[in-house]
Amino acid sequence: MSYTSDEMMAVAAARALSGRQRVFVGIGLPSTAANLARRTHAPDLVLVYESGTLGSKPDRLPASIGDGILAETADAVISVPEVFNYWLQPGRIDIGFLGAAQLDRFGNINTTVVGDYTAPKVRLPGAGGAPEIAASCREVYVVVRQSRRSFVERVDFVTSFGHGTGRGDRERLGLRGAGPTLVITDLGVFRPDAGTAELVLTDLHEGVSLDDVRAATGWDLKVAPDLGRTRPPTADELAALRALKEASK
Amino acid sequence: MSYTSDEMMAVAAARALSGRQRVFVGIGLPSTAANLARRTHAPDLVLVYESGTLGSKPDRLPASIGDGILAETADAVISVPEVFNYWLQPGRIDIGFLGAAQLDRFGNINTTVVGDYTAPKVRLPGAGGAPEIAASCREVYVVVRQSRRSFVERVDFVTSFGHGTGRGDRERLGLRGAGPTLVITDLGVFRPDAGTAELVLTDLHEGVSLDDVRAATGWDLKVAPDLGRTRPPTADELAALRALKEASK
Amino acid sequence: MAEIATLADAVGELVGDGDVVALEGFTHLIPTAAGHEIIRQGRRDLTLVRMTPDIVYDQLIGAGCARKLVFSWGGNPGVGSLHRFRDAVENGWPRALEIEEHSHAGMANRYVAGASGLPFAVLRGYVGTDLASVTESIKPITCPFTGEVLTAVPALNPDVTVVHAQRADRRGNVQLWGLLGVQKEAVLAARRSLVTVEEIVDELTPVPGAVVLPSWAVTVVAEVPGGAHPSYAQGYSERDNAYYAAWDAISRDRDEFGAWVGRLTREGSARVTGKGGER
Amino acid sequence: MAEIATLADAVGELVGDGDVVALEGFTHLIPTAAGHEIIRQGRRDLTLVRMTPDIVYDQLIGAGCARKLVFSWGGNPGVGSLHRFRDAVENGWPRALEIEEHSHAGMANRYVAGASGLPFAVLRGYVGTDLASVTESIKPITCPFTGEVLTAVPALNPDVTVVHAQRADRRGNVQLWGLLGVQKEAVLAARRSLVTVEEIVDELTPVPGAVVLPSWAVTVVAEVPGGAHPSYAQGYSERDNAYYAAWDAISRDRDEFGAWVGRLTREGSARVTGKGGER
Repeated sequence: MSYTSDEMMAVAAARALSGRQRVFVGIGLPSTAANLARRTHAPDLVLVYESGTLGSKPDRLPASIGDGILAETADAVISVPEVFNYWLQPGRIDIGFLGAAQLDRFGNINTTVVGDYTAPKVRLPGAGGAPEIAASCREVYVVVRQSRRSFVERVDFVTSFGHGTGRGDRERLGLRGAGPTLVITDLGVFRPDAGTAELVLTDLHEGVSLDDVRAATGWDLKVAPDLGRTRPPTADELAALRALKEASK
Repeated sequence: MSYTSDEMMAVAAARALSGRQRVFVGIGLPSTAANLARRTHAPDLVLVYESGTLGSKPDRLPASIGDGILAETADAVISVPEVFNYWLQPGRIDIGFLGAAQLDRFGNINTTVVGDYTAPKVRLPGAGGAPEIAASCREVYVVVRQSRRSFVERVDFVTSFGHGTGRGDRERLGLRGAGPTLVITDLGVFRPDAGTAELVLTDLHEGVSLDDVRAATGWDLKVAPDLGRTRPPTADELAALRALKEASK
Repeated sequence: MAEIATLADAVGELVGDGDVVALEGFTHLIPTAAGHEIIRQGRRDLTLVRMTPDIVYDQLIGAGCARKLVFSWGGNPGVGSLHRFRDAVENGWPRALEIEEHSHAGMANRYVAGASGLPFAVLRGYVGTDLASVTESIKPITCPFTGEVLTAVPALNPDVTVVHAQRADRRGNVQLWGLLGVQKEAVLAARRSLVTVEEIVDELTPVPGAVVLPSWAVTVVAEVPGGAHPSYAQGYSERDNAYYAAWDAISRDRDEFGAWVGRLTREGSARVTGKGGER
Repeated sequence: MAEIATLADAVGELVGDGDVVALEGFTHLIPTAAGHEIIRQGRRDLTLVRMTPDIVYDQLIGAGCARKLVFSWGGNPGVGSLHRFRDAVENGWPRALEIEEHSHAGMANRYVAGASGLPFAVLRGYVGTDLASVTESIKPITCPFTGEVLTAVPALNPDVTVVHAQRADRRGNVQLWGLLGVQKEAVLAARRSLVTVEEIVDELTPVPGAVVLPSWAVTVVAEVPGGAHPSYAQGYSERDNAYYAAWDAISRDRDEFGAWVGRLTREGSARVTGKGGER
């Protein structure tokens, strides 16, 4: 069964979630992956959206962070201040699932500007809930389409703090969560090095070469000694993903 | 029609409320008076209870601050943190209607201890919502049975701040509300002096003598030059009060 | 996911000697049955926390379970004093009771800070009162933008919070409605939590004004019909005002109270005898 | 008591040049019709406040109503950029736009502080990010009990907050349900408020999940059926996703946008033309 690299990315990201994990879901790629996981191998995932829903169970992909289906299928609907103060901030959420416009070598995320903040080349939407999601969830997974534009040596603006300039920065700042522990792209999977916290390629998606990844990485990429291969999407995974997307049209 | 001094007190206190005032209602005497006002001349009063009800419209006297009838008849039911933070603290309430175990010459209220705090003669229930009600409402009305035990030169413990040691203390402390502007007892009505903020007798209830009041006041009482007389309860007022009480049995 | 257990097992699992325990409920939905189980199991040296300690706290204090009370209003609502509480504070009987005293606004905000994972909360409170001089956990704090001085109070994070609710489903999601008090905040602020419920149902149908606590925010759920008596559960029971009145006489007298505790611990009966007969 | 008025009268009475104005709504219940009326009435020099400025803020910015934007996420949800917003920030067209940028947690807490009558709020936020260095209204604050350093943000108190709700009764009590966003806090934080509603009814019957804003907490209520379009009002309308998509093309081009503003102000039509035809 043929599939696109975006489909591979969504499936790989979905597989990273399991069991009864509480997932704070960003819109777009993270939402697609989290919903796919819930519809396939992880039906008990608890999806939390910043619009104020705990335990949403949509049967199609929400068109936006505030799609009515998120409220209608939730265990509880709460105010936006409450979702941040009572549920995110105290560390009740296992996984913060985020996208990025730029992601750097140490997992810092930029969704604010390309170029200089006061005279930007491209003004991006901004932070949204991400800075505190990245700070307070036990772990952060990032899902992003990879290119030299998005995978950069150093982000132009730190919207959400990853590992700063290396291992130990989070602890020094008093951040409670572990930060980005997993990055999934359309080419492969990256994890922070245990010693340095630099993102290291740990898995290549089927059909992708190491050169492909290097060409799409804006820094001198390190590769794990035991580099793995992502299993291609199964027919069931693809069918579920396509059904979710179809239902959203 | 004969009536008790408690009934006179309730009627006099009820008459102090009018129109669409928002009243933060303490339980006991204040609640009786506020509900009587709503059932007689002030049907549009907005009653706020610290248990989290806005606009309660009970048809009997609530047995406690958390009587179910307060929730069932309210315009909105909210959490206790919300009632204090969103509704009381910003100054949205016109009148704080409080009781007292001790009240002093400058309208300070004690509901904490008689005697020394660390070795009390009588341990009273404590502050409840009163300190912030007394601080944040635009005005405070106190309703209390008067005796040398309750009307004291200086309270043993300042649970809720009135006028401190005299006019200007509230402003110095940055308190926003005007503090106690009216005290209603079973003997008469008191208001703080415009200059000194000392409580001055401004009205005597029907059938009460000045000597009666002096005998029940723990300080050298000042009397307004134009001392008034409270109108006795009307038949309608008494009927409404007794019906409210009857319905609560 | 909340575990579903019996009340006795739940209290045995969650409440230990020396714990900081909050049984919350603002007149409505007071978890009295759980308090009685704590007495039965003979817990000691508890720090009891509650905005409005009423009869069940009088009972816990009189039975000698508590070494400290953190509170803002302690009385028998609509009746008068808590005599066991007063006996402990005024005479140290059955043991001395340390107190940490706040206002409602302060206590509510302390739970909010606890639920929010913050070490403190800010309010306009206590200004000019003697509470600030007798209670160490009240401090000034300066606004970094305006320079205005406000009041800070520390977060409350009980070891265990116990609340009563109308319903839970079989997965342990909890639903409560009517006067909600500070229960959600007290549960979220606690390290462990027990929710007693009127009934466990297959599905939580929506109810106007209802709040849902997801199963994963609760440690244990126990089905205890009438578990709030003599308080009430809106939609299930009425407040037993005569019980509150009858408690006054029992609690005034150490022997009468002792007999009541004896009946509770030996026979499991929390009944009181008042003008309206046994309740 | 809230006054009941037409939208034009309400905006005329409440929104003045130079005001700080928040039109809140978190995807659901966005008060678009009120935003269009502000454009029609030609307000200038507004400081626009919103957590999630989307199309209606793009329109207000493009029409030259705003001199400053206070926000945390500005985009066309599910579609992409706000091109009028970008043109103002990147190129100063039609005029330079000052920005004050926060995170959602920060903005939400700023409204909470505003609604609570406090000058600031405390959160665990912004740590390690560049936001703290570009935004002056983010400062450290030390817990007076633990010594821990947290983040303070100043209260937001708009001159006017505008929100859309499902219903009001004839006395001006407002009821809204579904995703509630930060609307209650934004209304309570404001000096004046306008609530546009789908309908005015005789009585507000209870609805699960609904919040009621009492009439005395609202300045003006205006009946504007469909006033949230292309956003939605749960129970009344669906989100018009094609409008959001169609807006992308119109907003990319200054002339196309100019023509749209012309139609809005001259003909009163806010329609857009997209793949699905006119909307």
